[in-house]
Amino acid sequence: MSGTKVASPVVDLTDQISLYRCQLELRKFEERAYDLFLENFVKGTSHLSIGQEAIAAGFAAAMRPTDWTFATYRGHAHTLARGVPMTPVFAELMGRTNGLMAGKGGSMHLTSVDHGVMGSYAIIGAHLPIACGAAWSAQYRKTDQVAVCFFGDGSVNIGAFHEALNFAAVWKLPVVFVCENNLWMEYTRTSEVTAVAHPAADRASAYGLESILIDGNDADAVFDVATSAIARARAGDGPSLIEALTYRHGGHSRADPGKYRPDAEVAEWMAKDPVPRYRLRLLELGVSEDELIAIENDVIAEVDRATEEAKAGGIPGEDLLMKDVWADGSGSWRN
Amino acid sequence: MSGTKVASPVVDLTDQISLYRCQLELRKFEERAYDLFLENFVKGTSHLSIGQEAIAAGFAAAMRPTDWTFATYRGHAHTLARGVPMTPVFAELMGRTNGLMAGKGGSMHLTSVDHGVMGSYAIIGAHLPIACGAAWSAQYRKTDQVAVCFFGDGSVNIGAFHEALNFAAVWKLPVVFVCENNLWMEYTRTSEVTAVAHPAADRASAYGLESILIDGNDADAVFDVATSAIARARAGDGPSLIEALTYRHGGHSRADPGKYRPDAEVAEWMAKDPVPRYRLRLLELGVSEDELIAIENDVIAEVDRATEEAKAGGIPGEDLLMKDVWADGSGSWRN
Amino acid sequence: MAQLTFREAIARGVAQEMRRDESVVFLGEDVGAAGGVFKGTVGLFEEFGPVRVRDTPISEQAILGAAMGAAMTGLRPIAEIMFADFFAVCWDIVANEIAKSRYMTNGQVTFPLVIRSGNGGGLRFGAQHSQSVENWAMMIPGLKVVVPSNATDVIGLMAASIRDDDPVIFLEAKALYASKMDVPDGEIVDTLGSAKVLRNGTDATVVALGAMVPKALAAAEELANAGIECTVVDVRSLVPLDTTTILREVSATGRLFTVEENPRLCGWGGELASIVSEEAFYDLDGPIVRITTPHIPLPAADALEDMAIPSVERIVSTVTKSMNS
Amino acid sequence: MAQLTFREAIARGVAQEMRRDESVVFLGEDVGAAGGVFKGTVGLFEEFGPVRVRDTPISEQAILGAAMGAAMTGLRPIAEIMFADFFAVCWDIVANEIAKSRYMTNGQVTFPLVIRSGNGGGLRFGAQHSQSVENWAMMIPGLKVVVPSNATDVIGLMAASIRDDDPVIFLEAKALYASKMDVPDGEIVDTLGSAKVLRNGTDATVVALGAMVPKALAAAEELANAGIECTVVDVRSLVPLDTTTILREVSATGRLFTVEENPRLCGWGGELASIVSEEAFYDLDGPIVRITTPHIPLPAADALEDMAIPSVERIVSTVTKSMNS
Ligand SMILES: Cc1ncc(C[n+]2csc(CCOP(=O)(O)OP(=O)(O)O)c2C)c(N)n1
Ligand SMILES: Cc1ncc(C[n+]2csc(CCOP(=O)(O)OP(=O)(O)O)c2C)c(N)n1
Ligand SMILES: [Mg+2]
Ligand SMILES: [Mg+2]
Repeated sequence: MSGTKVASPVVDLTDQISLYRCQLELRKFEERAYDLFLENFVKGTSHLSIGQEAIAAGFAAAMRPTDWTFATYRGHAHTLARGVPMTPVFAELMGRTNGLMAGKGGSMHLTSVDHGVMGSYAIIGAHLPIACGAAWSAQYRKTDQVAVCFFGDGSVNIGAFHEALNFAAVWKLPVVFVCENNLWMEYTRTSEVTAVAHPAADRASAYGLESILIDGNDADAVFDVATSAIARARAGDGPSLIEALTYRHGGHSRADPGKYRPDAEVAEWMAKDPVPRYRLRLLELGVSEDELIAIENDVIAEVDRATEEAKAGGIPGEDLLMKDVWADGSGSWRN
Repeated sequence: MSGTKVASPVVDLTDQISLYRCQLELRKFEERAYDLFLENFVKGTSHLSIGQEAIAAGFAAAMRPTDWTFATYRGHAHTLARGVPMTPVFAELMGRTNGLMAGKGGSMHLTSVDHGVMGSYAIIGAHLPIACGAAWSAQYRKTDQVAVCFFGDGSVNIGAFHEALNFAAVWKLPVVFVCENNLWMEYTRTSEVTAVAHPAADRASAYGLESILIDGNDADAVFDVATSAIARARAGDGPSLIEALTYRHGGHSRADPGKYRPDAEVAEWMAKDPVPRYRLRLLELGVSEDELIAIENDVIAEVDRATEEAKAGGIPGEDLLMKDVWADGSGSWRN
Repeated sequence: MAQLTFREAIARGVAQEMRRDESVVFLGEDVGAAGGVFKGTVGLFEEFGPVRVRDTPISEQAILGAAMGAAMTGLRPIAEIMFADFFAVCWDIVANEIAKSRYMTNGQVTFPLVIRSGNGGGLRFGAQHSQSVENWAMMIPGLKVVVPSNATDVIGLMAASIRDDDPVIFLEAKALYASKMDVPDGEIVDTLGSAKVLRNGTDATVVALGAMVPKALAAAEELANAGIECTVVDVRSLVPLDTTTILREVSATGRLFTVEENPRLCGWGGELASIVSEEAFYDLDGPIVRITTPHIPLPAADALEDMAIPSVERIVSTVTKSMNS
Repeated sequence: MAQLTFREAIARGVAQEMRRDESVVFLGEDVGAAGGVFKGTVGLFEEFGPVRVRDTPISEQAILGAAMGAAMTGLRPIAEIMFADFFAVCWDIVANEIAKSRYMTNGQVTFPLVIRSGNGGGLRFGAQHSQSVENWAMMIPGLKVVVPSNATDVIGLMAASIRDDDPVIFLEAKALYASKMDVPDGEIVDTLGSAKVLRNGTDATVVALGAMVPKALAAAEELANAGIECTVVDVRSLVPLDTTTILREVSATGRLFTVEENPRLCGWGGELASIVSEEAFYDLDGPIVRITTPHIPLPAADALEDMAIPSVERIVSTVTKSMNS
């Protein structure tokens, strides 16, 4: 991957084991979400992050609990990585009362303010300016909080991206923009509709920012760049724009088999799968196979338990339907 | 002006005399428009191009009659430079039936399809994508037409700019984007809210385009760059983005005295006034003072005549009010 | 006759016109080889090639700006906005530019273009992918607004929209994409601004649009069993609006019910109510009643979404209650 | 008591709340040292400084995105959108994000923010700088919509909007900016969702909003001279809507006329017509009549604009004709 920064791991082994566990949780969660979709438990749409887990895990590890995540519709991983339990996320996908938002938001809008997950946004580009606003609030209130905002490579051609980047740079806001470049939009290759080779990195200079391109399938490399960008933001030195190269193993959403992608490309990227790759690294660093298997069993048990808990949730009723349109809790526009 | 390309005039003297006359017409028209505003003949708003005439004149001279102009609310100069007579433009400002659009559009929306002036647009950024559409049509119909799209330095921070530039580059459209950098938005200095020093030139690379920065107060330099960018577009080599440095002598609109600008800055730019500067050049090239005076008198007479003709126009009535909402000429939404 | 889904009808309508007229071109996200996210453009890329059927970046302002600029210079573009909710990111081009430029220029420019989009709920996509935005467009002078309710109408109204010299917002109910019907062979061209009376009754007139039309018809059947005979009118186009048919049918029964998928406030039903209560006031025998989605963002959960959008049961119970009170 | 213009009232209302609450911040284009293009923010920059009153790039999506993100994390931002027409370039942030996020998150986030904007015509600015967009906002669930008609209401409703925990679209009629009135000294805080009865009559109820309110009052005077006594109601906020007052006043006179600056289709008057014709049907003595701008883009020429927007004369003649037929 020419031009890619090489990771200089600053993490210690305990952190690395956590990073592995986190990536594995995201992977196993998503695999189960896919099964649940096929079993018709998940009714709407859902966009999985299988293959892209290193980015969510690496960033979450570098963030403080008080920092903020802004995600897209492809937001399960980012939500879970911040510590949101699996049960309410599964339940949200299934539209149950024990869902993270009681079923009102669905897969594309996962939000858990308690965990700093300030929302998942389903309109391309919209959350970049919104992340600026949170960062502005931190700057104004001097709280040292940082907003981290994730989006895809295809999202870099929409107006809101441009406005947010310029705005953040001019106001020197504590926000980190992370472009997860998985090469594809829905069914169209991003390079076919983008004027530069690296949708984000090749545009950083247009906002006076450094061009940063990393291997997004290496959780250590992600952690590394996340740590420095977040530190920079916290120090008052303004925003960063990071492009992390990665790949989604499956289709864009739901049951899309992703057949439009050349087999060789898929194979190339399957070989770079962040989860087995990280597992291998841990083995090389001396972690035992047994310890890893124990983690793996633990995660699978967690996914099983959460699935059952989620399925046990209730079906939302009329009370929820009209609730919380307004801050007084009501849904009424008239007296 | 460091980084600015120096003009290598390719024009001959006859063309240069035309360029002078054009600039002078724009200048005298705008001065009269201002007077008419103060006399309450112009009721709405108007945005003058005094100080920026070299850009409109230089581009218009480089365009074929079949090429298209897309302008902003600051569009009088671009409209006239394409050969639209003064009378209907004055009359439009005054809201008369002999106005270019019978008073329905006003100063900010001057359009003359017969002259390739495809509209003046009053929402920042909107006309950049629209110009792409015209260019697409030329490309599809293989008509060799080129769209030239003018906008201000402050307009470079809006989303539509970004979308249009990427789109034009990817589709290799025959469109030339011209940023008239007059340093100011309405009452705010553009550099205070823009992440790069040169709002357009420093962003060209984000669309895979060459960075082009010119002296916008030198009609020959403008003509030169216009000629090459238009040729490039016509040859099928895609869009260009040009930043032309200039200055508006007056305020942003209407009676704004522009007091927010430092005296020294205004003085510096008054010394670079494109009209006397070009006059001096012609004298140096051997054109006689008498010839220039003759042109000047002629232009003033033209402005006087047009003013009177415009004032003689009628007041639009109910028939016009309900006309041409729809292509059948009607204004009815029901049967 | 061939059985066709609503989604297949879109491609057929578009293809019919693209064959006839070289100036018809198509652009949007994933509309080419992929055949559209809702499979509404399957086959177009193969038949008409990449010059006439073009994939775009995710840049809705550029998509619609391109359509506008092309329309004013001799083409007849069809642009796809994948989900109607995304009109919000390009509303300026629609509402301020496309809709107004003909009028502002005193008729110098014309905009023969169609913007088609997947509209409305029922697919559990949540609040940002399920809106019914027909009223956003109806509200803006200069836009025509077409909302078909079945496959045959899709073809005929699509053809009419493409041939129309004004900009048409063509909204396809996502909930109907999979619906099927027998469609006549050969060219189909319909007329904009013509509502259709789908059922005749004597007691009340139920006016519906898009995905609400089959529900209104089903409700009318149930109501008939209970002794309430309803006329059902499919509006089909909000602009131009066939007030003649609507006023005639409401006057005939003396009662108006509207069935609207949109959230309540400022829906087209309100507009109808105002037209009827001004122009047919003395023919009314009872209140005008609107059946709408409540004025809330649309929830994602299936149970909640089903409660929100007007259902056959809600239509039946609302009409029954109002007719018996 | 001090004489204040409508535009001065804006700055006074904002300053009153900024003094009281550190979390109130202000952003927009040219709002700082320049005091706003309409001079609605004069003095704020001087009093509160550049950290609380911030100039922005011409990036309306960034402006409102910033307001939204700030509101959900502890601030109470006020954002200016210079002309209400520009809502079209940032409508996604308003309609899809700000309006829906509270509901979608089941109440996890709250948006105490105000977006103020110069609305409507009368200044000969043409079709892209003169629109009345109150109905764009009314149509979207999750937005409150406030439209004051005089300086005192500006202050009180601005204060109420800033203190409100929901997003408020605060629309200032540009045609009223120069209007003056005596305004009480000291703090003024009003209530959202309360219409005001400005005049009592027995024959008809005229409901108006924003710049149409003074016209409705003037028309009512003329009508009284001709023997038609009108109640005049100033709606003041479209959401929440004071249906209690409106239904009561319409029922009392038996007639409803609305005076709307918006182009006809889907205006708030249609919504009122539907509410009244459902809930007060049996109290109505005659047709509901809407007086609106025709459904056209607004022309620039003074003569044309004056014909388009409802005038005192048009209100008088419409009411007279309808009452006498
Ligand atoms: C404004 C807007 N346009 C289009 C879409 C439809 N859409 C959803 S995801 C997507 C592709 C996004 O690709 P990318 O940004 O690369 O993210 P990825 O899905 O690969 O994570 C598109 C076009 C949308 N949600 N919003
Ligand atoms: C979307 C939008 N936002 C704001 C405005 C108001 N406005 C009109 S002109 C202007 C300044 C534009 O500055 P610049 O692009 O430098 O052009 P100039 O006026 O200097 O020619 C602004 C903010 C607008 N017309 N449209
Ligand atoms: Mg992608
Ligand atoms: Mg400028």
